[in-house]
Amino acid sequence: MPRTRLDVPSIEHLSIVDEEGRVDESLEPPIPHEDLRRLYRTFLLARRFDERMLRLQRQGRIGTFGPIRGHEAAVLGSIYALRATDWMVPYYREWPAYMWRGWPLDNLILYYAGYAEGMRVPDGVRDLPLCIPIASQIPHAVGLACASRYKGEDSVTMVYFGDGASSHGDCQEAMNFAGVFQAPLVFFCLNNQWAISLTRAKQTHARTLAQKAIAYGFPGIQVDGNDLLACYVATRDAVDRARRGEGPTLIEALTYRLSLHTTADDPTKYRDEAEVKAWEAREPFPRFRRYLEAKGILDAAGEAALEAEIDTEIRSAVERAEARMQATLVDGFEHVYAEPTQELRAQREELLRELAATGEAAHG
Amino acid sequence: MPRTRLDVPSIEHLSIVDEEGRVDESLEPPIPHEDLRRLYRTFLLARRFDERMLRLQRQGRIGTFGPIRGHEAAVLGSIYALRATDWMVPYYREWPAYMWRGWPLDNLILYYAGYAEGMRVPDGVRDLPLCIPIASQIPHAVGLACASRYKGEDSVTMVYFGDGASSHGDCQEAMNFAGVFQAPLVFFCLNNQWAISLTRAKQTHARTLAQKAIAYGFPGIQVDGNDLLACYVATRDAVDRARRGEGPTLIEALTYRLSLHTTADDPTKYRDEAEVKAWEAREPFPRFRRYLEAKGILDAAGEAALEAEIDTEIRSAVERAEARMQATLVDGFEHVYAEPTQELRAQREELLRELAATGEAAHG
Amino acid sequence: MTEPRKLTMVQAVNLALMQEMERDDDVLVLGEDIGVDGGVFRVTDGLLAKFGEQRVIDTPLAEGAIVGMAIGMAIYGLKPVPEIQFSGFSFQAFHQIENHAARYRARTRGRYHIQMVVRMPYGGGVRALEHHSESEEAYYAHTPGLKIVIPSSPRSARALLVSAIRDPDTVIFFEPKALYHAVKEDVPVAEEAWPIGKARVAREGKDLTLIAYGAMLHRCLEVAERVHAEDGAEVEVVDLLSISPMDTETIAASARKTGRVVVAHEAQRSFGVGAEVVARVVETAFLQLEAPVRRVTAFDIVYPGFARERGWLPGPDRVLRAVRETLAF
Amino acid sequence: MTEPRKLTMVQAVNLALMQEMERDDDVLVLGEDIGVDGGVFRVTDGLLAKFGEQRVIDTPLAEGAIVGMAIGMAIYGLKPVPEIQFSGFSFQAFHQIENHAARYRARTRGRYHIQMVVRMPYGGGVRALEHHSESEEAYYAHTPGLKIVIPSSPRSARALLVSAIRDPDTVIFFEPKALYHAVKEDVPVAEEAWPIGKARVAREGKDLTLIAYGAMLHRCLEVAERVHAEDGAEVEVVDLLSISPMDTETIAASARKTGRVVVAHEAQRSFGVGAEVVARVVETAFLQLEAPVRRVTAFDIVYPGFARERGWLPGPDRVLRAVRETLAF
Ligand SMILES: Cc1ncc(C[n+]2csc(CCOP(=O)(O)OP(=O)(O)O)c2C)c(N)n1
Ligand SMILES: Cc1ncc(C[n+]2csc(CCOP(=O)(O)OP(=O)(O)O)c2C)c(N)n1
Ligand SMILES: [Mg+2]
Ligand SMILES: [Mg+2]
Repeated sequence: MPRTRLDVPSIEHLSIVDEEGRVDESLEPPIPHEDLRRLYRTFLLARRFDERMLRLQRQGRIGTFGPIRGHEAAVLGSIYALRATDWMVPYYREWPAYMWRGWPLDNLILYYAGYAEGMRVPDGVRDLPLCIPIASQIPHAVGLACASRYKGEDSVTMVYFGDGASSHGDCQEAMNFAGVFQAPLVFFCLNNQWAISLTRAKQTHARTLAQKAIAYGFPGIQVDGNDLLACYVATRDAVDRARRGEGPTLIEALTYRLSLHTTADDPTKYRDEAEVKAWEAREPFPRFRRYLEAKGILDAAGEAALEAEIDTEIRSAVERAEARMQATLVDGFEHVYAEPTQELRAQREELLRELAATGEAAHG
Repeated sequence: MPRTRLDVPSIEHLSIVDEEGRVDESLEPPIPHEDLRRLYRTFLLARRFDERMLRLQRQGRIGTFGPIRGHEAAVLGSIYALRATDWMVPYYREWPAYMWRGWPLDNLILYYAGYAEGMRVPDGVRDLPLCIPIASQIPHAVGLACASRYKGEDSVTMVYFGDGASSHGDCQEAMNFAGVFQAPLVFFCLNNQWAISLTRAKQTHARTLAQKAIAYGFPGIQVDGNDLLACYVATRDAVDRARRGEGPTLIEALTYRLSLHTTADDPTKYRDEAEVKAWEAREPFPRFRRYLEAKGILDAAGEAALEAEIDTEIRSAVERAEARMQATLVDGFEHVYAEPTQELRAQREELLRELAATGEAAHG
Repeated sequence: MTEPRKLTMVQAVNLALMQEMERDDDVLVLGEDIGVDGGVFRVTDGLLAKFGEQRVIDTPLAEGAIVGMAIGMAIYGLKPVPEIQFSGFSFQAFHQIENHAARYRARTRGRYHIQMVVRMPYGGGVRALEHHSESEEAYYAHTPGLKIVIPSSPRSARALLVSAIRDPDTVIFFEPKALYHAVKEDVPVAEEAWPIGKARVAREGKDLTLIAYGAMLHRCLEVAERVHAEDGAEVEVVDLLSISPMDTETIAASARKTGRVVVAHEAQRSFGVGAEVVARVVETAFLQLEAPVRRVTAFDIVYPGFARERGWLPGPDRVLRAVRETLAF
Repeated sequence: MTEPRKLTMVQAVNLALMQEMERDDDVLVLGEDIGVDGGVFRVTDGLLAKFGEQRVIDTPLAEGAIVGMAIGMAIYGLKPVPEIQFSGFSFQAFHQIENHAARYRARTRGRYHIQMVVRMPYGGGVRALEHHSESEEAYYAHTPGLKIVIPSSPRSARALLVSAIRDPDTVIFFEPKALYHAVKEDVPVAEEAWPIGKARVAREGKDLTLIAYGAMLHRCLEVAERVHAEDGAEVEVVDLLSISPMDTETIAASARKTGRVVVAHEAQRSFGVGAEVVARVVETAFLQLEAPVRRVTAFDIVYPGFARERGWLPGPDRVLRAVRETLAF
């Protein structure tokens, strides 16, 4: 057989709740109402927090940050599939996951106000801090997954990254490692169609990102990333497989970056308002709300109360954060090493002498 | 359609001359006898040269090098599909291609004796020098391919790399770039089953390396890498497609590293002699010779003469190389920059003063 | 059109790219968001419209491949100018630069060379997160085969980038992002190219030599004025412009004249450019030295976040103290 | 079993790995060819048989992922010891080291830290091709948050690797490959750990301080003996052992005593470790200095191939000349 066709795995697309809110009941997962309510609350909190962060940034109270509007369903649907003992490795659009996993909101505000202490991951929470160098967190997830297994845990690791990140060597090397080591790991790609100004189509010539899994010999699946339920089901299946020792999965969630890349960005330079409008129509919030309404979980009165509660929560987080904005550079000498070196102790003295000389209590 | 199956391209395996020398005539390419003769001569030259290099190394006349035994058919079959105006980007097992493209043999000897000048690519030859950092040459090929196209040439670039290299970020990023830019480029992977001590199976969980092309949205094909004709046909097709502006192709040539990784390596530590024996039976030389014999191109008398001729050629290359082994460190100050810097001129003076002081003409 | 114009550094760099691309078809730019978006700092604005997609190439997100592809183009004979969006992400391409760009000429004994300028915004002072505020020049400067250039103003940025693009060797071109919009300066419309490898005496003085580059230069000039006004001492300020090759002659001449040297940079202290300056001063002006050479730098700590950046970056006060102590030594 | 044994550096490093892995289940090794093959230099020989595939992990060919995966393991709480097959390929992982290993403790204010030792053979003198003979320590040393250790003998290699593995911070551990088999030394079987950050006075002397590390140490000791025999001068030889943190106190004390300093390393000169040594000597012993501090190093050229390596590496002759000239200054 001189020309033989070799088998190649197939790639599926999954959606459960469509744009009109119609549910495919054969695929609908049985989520307890209490959890649906908590998911909804976190969704709303994330949405309102994002809006407040934009205002804080415009007022100069925090620095540049990347809004997350539009990514909530993908992040919440996927993180809901994780246990507290599982590891979560984010890039920088996963605040809803941090909120879900119990981070104080003030940490995020503090971080984006330029205070490193905002990224002190709360004790006991198995999350990593935000990661700025694109894709560089992905190999860490392989290490966490293999370490957990080595220690006899049945925990799973999930790593998030964007469509842009999928082009990076760090991502591709990590996927290959995960395949070889059959790591208990879920690769969750937030394909929001843009990497700053570059469209998905120019990021790779592959028709889907999900099919990149074929290069590494494990399953890939594409889901509607604006459909919280589909994101949950795909992740749940992947997590189960990982936990059973059946190796990694790549999930590509199709969603859209409805807002700016970051507050330093001007998308009118590179993308069409019409495209944004079209995706606004598909955005995840109304769809999830409609689903809950149909289930009788939400009512108008409850929602107003929830909005008020969330507003207070955010307001007090801003206050707590601003109260914590006490910078002294001297703190920067801590945590460089477990114990400061001889040289660092000397430099710290230098700084203290300088502060004494200028009469400043601390350097901002 | 909540669960949809997405189309994924298929991957083919190609073989034309099988292990017993049987030819699939429907696929047999029409190669002029003169070319077949030249290919055979280069094959034999490469084989004998490799053997001589091993002896030179054992005698301490050159340093560590990586023998190429077993890779000749894949390299010659593929390079035969290139024009002189096409670019060739090797790693370090492609001497047969250098020989085919007109490199003086003494350059290779010189290089492996520690003389950088051995890698002065002959004028007019569109080859790159050997590349030691695995996979790092692959992005260069994307640049060459795009540069040629930018300058309005219809030349194609071919880049070689190993199975080990396919795991490297440099390789994967470059493939992705090539897909996006639809670069006139052929990725030729010499899958010789080993990367030093790591087997193909542990290099990636994917069943084939060819299917990695799916991740980048261009065609991939697997060929019998011990079948010179199959390697030629797959490459010819890929080169034609590239020249027509239809983008890159990944070719995975299945072959085997019959010898040591390098002369510093001891494969008995990690691989079974039985496996080597099995592959020896499939090795490309007898197969290609049988094919030529069946065509009436080779005869015993001619072969004896050819062996003698090649022996002389190698012998005189060794002589020429050894005559060129005149090292002075002062040469090392050239070609760091186009013009030596102030600092380098000063350091060169320093060296010359030192040489004068010690009475040495030159430093070895 | 022939009059000089007041330009920001962003505009000046843009001018250099425009003019060099007009002048030479082999010059092209590539990188993340440099095309449609015009670069996240707008440095490449307008290039895509003018020169098209073949010469202004928006790439996928992969620094190693950006620089690797540019190296391939340079081997062919083009003159690529890749951009790394922030210098903090340049280590993703460091292996391509050290393994190849720096070595290709030597490796092939001159058959190929890498005429490439890797541009990147660097340095602090813009209230940014980690990886967006650091100074990486010393990592590059240790590498034979590379040239490292850091302008300090719109005019020097334009004139040095022109030279860098025409330079047959690989140049790592660090653009002090704090200066992108901070100052405007007259930049001649007509071609201007400054030699790479030459420092500039930015202010003459006889009492102390203050060596700096990039955004630090301005803090140092401020200090020099203040010392002049308040202490009556004359500080000579040397603007390195080229970190490698370093202009030892200019440094040595000034150090021999003043006998007192302070060197200042934003990067952390240890194993930084300042150490090399100290070594060269000691090697060339030992007998004239009247005080230890002082380094004024960031501390050897991880970037502490922009809330603490003001103290981390060596500001004029810190430079001033070092200058006064060195004058008084 | 309790007697010291004469070991090569390969055996000494192997001993340290064996014992630390026996002692602590959280220690594991990973890298290319370190398992079945036992490492291309046989440093990890026998580990796979003893500790199995979960702790002795042969990885695919990708340095970035090797170090990145190790970082993830360290975040979890393990103590990985990744190997880079040759230091020349460590830049492929440099972004992981600079972006993450060096910063994770500071980034998370101590919640996570990267207890990892990146081992790599480095340096010249083994007749190898490019990327197999260079010295990269200065690139790493400039990075806050990292420690850089370079042993100079079997015993120091063993005792420092033990400390590095137990050190809660990331240590880049450069093994001078020229010494892998060159010398044998008594290595105690019982546990021995030397503190990181301490230099060692390898030979006492009052006339000149000669500072070195790694394979250069032996060339310097040779020179010291020769100067003693031929010139009657006493050269103090300081073996740095730890490049960062650098033991300024030991350097300063010696420099203040002798007033004359020469520093020697295999790496190219400019922006190298030698510059930092000069700067610290000037900062701490200026008033005692009687001669400029000399650097004896490789020239600032691309590795010229091993046929020219002997002249490229600073040999005893070059050190000797610098020492004599500095003594005579
Ligand atoms: C290694 C690296 N290169 C470049 C950047 C600059 N940068 C920040 S975000 C971004 C685009 C990321 O796109 P994607 O992965 O799709 O994530 P998204 O922001 O769209 O969620 C770029 C280029 C970076 N942070 N890291
Ligand atoms: C970046 C890099 N890492 C490690 C090495 C050391 N090394 C040399 S060859 C090799 C294996 C290469 O395997 P493969 O790509 O399959 O090529 P082959 O030698 O089998 O032809 C390794 C790990 C290297 N040269 N470059
Ligand atoms: Mg995106
Ligand atoms: Mg191989």
